[in-house]
Amino acid sequence: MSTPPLEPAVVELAGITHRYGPTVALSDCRLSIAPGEVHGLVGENGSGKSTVVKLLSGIMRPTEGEVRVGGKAVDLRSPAAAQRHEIVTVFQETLVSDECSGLDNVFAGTDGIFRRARSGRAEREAAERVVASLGASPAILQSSPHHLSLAERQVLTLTRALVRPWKLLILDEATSALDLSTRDRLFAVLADHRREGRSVLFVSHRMDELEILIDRATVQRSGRTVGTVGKDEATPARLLSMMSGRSDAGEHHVRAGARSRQAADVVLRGVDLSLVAQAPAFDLDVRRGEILGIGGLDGQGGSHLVEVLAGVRPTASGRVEVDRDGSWTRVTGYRQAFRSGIAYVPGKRQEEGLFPSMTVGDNLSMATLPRHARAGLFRSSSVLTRVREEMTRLGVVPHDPSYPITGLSGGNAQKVLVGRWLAAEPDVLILNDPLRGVDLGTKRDFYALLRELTEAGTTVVMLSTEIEELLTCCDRVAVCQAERVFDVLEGEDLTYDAVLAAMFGRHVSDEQSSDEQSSDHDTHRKVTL
Amino acid sequence: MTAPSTPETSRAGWRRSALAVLLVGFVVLLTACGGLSADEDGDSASADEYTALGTGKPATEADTAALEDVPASARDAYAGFWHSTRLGPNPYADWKPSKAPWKFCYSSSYQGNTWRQEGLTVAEGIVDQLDEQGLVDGDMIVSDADNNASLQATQVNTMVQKGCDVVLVMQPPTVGLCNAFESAKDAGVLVVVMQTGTDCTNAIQSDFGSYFAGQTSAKWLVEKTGGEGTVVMCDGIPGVAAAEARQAGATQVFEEAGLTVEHITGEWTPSTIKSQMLQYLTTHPDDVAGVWDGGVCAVPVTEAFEQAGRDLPFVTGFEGACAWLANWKKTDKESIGFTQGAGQGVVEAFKVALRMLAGQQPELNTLLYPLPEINASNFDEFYKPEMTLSSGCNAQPLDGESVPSSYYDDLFSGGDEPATFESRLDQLPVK
Amino acid sequence: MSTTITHGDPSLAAASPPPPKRRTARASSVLVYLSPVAMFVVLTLTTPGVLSTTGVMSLLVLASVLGLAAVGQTWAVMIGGIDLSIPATIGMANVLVTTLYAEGWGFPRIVLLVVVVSLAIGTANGLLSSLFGLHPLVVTLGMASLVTGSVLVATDGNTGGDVPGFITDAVSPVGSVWGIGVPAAVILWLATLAVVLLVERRTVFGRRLYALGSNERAARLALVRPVVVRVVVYSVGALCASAAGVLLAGFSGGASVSIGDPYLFSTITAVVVGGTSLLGGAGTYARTVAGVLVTTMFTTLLVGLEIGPNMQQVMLGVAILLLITVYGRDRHVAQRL
Amino acid sequence: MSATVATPLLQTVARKVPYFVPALVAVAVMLLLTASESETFLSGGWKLVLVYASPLVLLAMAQAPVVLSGGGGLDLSVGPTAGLVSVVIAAVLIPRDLSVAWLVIVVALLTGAAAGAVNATLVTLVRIPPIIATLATYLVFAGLATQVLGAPTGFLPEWMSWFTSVDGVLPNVLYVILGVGLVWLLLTRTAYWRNLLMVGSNDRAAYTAGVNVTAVRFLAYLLTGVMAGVAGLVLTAVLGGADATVGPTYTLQAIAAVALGGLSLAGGRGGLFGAAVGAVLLFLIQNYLTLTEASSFELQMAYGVVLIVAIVANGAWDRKRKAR
Repeated sequence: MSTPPLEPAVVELAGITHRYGPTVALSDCRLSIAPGEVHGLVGENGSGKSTVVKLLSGIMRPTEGEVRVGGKAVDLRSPAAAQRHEIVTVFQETLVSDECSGLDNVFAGTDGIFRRARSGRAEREAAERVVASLGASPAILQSSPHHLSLAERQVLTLTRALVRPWKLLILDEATSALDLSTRDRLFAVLADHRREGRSVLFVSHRMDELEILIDRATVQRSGRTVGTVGKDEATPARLLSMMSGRSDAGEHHVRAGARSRQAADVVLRGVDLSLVAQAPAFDLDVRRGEILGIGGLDGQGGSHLVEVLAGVRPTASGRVEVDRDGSWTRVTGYRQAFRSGIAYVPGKRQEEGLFPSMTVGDNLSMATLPRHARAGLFRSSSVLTRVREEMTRLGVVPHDPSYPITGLSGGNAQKVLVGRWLAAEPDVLILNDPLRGVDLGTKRDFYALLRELTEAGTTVVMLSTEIEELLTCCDRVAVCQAERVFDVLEGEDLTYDAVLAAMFGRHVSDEQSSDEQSSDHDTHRKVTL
Repeated sequence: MTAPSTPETSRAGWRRSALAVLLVGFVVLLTACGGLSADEDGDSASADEYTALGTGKPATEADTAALEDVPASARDAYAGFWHSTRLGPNPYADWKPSKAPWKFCYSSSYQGNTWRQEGLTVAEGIVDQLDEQGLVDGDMIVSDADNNASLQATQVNTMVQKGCDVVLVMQPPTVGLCNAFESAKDAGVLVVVMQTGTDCTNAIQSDFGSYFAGQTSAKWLVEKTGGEGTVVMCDGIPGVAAAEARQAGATQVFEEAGLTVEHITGEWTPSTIKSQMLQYLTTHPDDVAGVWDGGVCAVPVTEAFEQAGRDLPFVTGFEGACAWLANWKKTDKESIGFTQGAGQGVVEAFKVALRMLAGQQPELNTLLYPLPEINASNFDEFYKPEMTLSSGCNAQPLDGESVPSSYYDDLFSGGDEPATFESRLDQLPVK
Repeated sequence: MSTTITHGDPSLAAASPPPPKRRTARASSVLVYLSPVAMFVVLTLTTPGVLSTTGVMSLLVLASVLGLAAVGQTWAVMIGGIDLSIPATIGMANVLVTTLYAEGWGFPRIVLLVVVVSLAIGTANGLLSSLFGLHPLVVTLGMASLVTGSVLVATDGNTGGDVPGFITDAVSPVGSVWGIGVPAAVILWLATLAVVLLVERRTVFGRRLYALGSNERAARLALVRPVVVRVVVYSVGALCASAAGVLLAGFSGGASVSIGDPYLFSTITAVVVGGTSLLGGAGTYARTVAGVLVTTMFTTLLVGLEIGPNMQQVMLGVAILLLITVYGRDRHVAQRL
Repeated sequence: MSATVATPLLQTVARKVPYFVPALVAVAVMLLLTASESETFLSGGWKLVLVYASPLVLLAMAQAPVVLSGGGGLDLSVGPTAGLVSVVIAAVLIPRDLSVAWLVIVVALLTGAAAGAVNATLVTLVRIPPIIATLATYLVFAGLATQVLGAPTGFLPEWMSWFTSVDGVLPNVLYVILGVGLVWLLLTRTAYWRNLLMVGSNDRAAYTAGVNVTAVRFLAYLLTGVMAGVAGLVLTAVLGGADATVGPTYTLQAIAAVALGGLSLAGGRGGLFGAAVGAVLLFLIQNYLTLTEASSFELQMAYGVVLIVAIVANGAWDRKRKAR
């Protein structure tokens, strides 16, 4: 299926494998980028895209295999090294130093320790040219980034890449922080560069962008390279099916054991909710005993929504209310939410969840310890029994509370984290993408577990960026897009295509609506600037 | 467009240079350590009329010569002066004292303990008396530098600006204030340094004969121990001239007597002294013939011996603290010591200052005096029942002062009769 | 119900070995707890005199004072902070006890006052170091001079006074409690050790202490209140430091605001030698105790070998560097991306 | 954001105004107070004050680069380094009659650089947390200094008195301080300044941009060492001799001065000027309390209070500034 490039590749990944300890992030990855092409790199979350990017931008070195630039193997031991080989990268995270002017942020790293590569004027002119071509105001080069909008910050990092000499530009979800006009100007700029034989590796979730831009696309799935397809083949449907690994992506999809609940017995609700400043407001009901899936691409508001529901994040406007035996109590913060029976399982395990220096038992019992304590002194026996109970229920391996949490696989660590909150026996359990980068066995356990919980009357709200997951275990799915719930799907309408389409701001039903949406999508993007 | 020196190459570059600098650095550090052995060889740097400061070093010709010139009546007190001070002519030779009333100022390097407070109290008492005689202009300005040399220097300067005629400086650091003293002298202000030697030759120093005192107590210990066995010297703060001087005196005596000498570093701090002594005793099971006190040691050392369950050897005292007397009474073990309260020191400093204000010329820049001795014969006169093991006070000279005013007659010449005052040391609280 | 669950592939977890961090931790902890023994052997071999009841007891008395002073430093480090106000607190307690006792205050009253002041110091440290993420280094530094200054102002620098006899006995190596031939200071230390370890291992607070040091964001989400933990940590530290200060009064027979100064670096050293990483979240007071014993015997050894205080300092510095190279290295930037 | 609405004025001020201005204002106030206390202050008195403040000023400036370099950057060993330098001068060079100006200066700078290089290696290459690394070197340097120079000594070559002379229009030490400042100014004209700030405020951003983070930090510690060397030289001159026990007492003051000067201990914000201003402020406060004949006990209290208040204020000020 892959069409080999005619000229020798600008950059080539040959049989790259990369491991973090036990977990394999990338195995036998093959990717070759021809001069003057825009090469798409697509795949669901955790498919190894970001690993590829890190390898090419010199942040990591591969465990096996080699990176070739212009045909010869190179060692990209640092971002500086990558730039020496004229590979520049713009990341999704807008990496700027707030204490330096925009201009300094753009040119830092181009010069030696002391020697400046260019005069201040030369820098300003070069930078202003690029900034102007991206349609942003040159003022952003002078002011301190503290006060710039997300989009303006991203313009800085784009400029940083474009002012450097480059053969390959890597855009790692870089457009997700841009407003539409800037994005389009960027695409125009890239078009010119292509004519000069420069190439772009374009990593994006946004099908519309891919369609506009790419010549070829390489698809990654769970760490493996599925293949590379030419522009003609690279239709959304094709790519999606390659990403999901199913040929029937277009086909109507029904989930086993689906039950649509008529009972509008609402336990948690958001009223006139808007997640970030100026984002459109919406309402959302969570029904008692259901599993509500929250879908959407990274950075489209999904995680903001769950955080807001759990009281971890303040609402920009509107309110979240929980049903406390008949009366609506407003959720003001996560401590109060916890007292009202809402438990929140944070998303980023490492940053927000685990205590790396502590044991499995400690990690699991942290939130509920007081319940086993008299006068601050807990009865370790009763804590341990509870911990073991949860560990059995969740099937944590190894079944040893005194095991260091850092010794566990991602999946088991995640089980422990969930166990911490299950131990609190909440009415509503809110999970922030609990299954990201988790092995299949664990996933299966989870689906069953969640069912069990709902049987027992617990309500579950679960964020997932993997459509499969949402389909497999949710009663309803609210898809977030542009910082608001774009659509809530259930029953018949809850299909792979529907979810996928909604993620990209479309309704499967009518194609035209895509334009409407993208237009109001734009308006929203504009306001944030 | 990529420049010749990319970050990459420059990295290799800085690695190399970093290593180079590292090497050079270590070389320099090593030379520094080299100085360890080498700073013995003589200081030819000072060719002026003042002797060199030779802390912990043997006497030079210049030193012995200078000692010859000291009036015989005072020579004892000047023994081994080079350990703590520099001897030479009166730096204020062409200084014309102003007419009374005078403004007195008191610059202390630290006031945070009882000993220092006694000094200040006495000084204030004296100034009040002189005030009654109409010799004082305004209140005494007092400053305290909290052991910060440069701050004390500015404080001295401030006093000069505020029109002090006499600045009494309590235990300044050995170096660090000379510049301040110089500018004071230029401004016609008399600077008298009390209770410590100094490296500055532009101030008048009033101090007791540390070396001599060290010798005296050491001699007593040799006699008591019968000149054999091991004596432990409880040293003060390393590098502080006052401490080194008495230690030099004692060492000289012990070596002569052929005793084995071992050291602990007490740093004039009871808790340190006691832990050091305990650690010494635990590591040295064999008998100790005696302990020589370089300051503050007597009581904690005695406690250490008692608490380590060892029989108490002869332990000298030094500064004659009330606690030491109480300890002597309690253990009934004979000892020897001196009265060395800050008050006494201040009294002597005032005597010197007043003589110079009266136009008298000191023969030397440094005026040393012997300390009254406390021994078995006069113990009962010094001991008072109020004294306890934790008293902070000091024993005071029986006749109210370390030496009679006449002591200075040989050390000064010319001028008129100085103003007089009562030391009133006996009126200090005993607690 | 768990019967319905198909367990996650066990090979996965089994295949994943404990991470190196853990392994070194295990190895190091063995070393740490063996080192005092080894040190003692060395000490007895070089200076046989140590092998006597009083010999050991005097070592323990010295250790107990440092040990008490180091409680606060240990906990501060365990939550990723540091406490420079310990020496000042020691001086405060030391001076208050002696001066007030001389003024005829009853001992209980004095203790009450010291406790109150200590709590105030600890609370201030805790609150301030939670504010705008201020650096505990500067906060505690400021507190230190504030405390020392206040004490001097209050006493006019006349820091002398009386020491209650029983305190003097408490720190005497030949002292004994209830007929047991162990000085009260050592008993007090052991009691503190017991309580501190109990808190670390068996209390909700203890767990939260580790959680805060291990991962503040996660701790917040796990319902830990960082401010509360910090306040308690620094308060407990201040209390123990005060206890050390009181003992020092008996030990030195006198009083001085600066009596605590040596304990600034010696407490940090004890913590570091014990192998508690300054990165926070790990370690325990038990390790510090090992560190305290080692350093105490180390200095005793140097006194025995008549090595001067200067070279002692140098050797300590080098020792710290070697130990940290093993325990507490930072991550490279690339690992944080 | 609510802050923006509440006090837009204060915030705009906080944004516009350079970091060191609050400290500068405080200094101005202290100058007025001092002048009102001592009439001779403005007419020359200030020169001497500056001379005696200069070691602290230089050490605070020395502290700045490492603090700027971020990552918990801090050098506890600046004091002992300065002490070591003065000891090397007094105990190694002078006894050997190696007291030629250029040699002494070169050796002073080299010794400082060596000390700095040791810290740099420990922090950037071995990656020991700065506080511990420099605490250890604090002990080592201080120990070495006292070992090498037991008793204080006062013999100095004549030329060294140049540093303390106040006969000129300006006190000579000011030229030294300005000299260091000038060198730094030149440095800020090179790429290093931007590298340092990038690394200090966000080392991840700097690294991905291609800045050699390790090298930049290494140099920061080296610079600190060199400046500590200069401070050591001046310290020796101001003391009119060498005293191994004096140097270390400056360390904590220097850190306090840096905090007072408005530098963020988190790194990336500040500069040498602020550090110097902070040091001057610190010394003026002490000096003023002396003038008012407050006891050093009150001085210590005030010192503690000022320090805490200042850093809290800086913290709040900074938060305002950052608020979007």
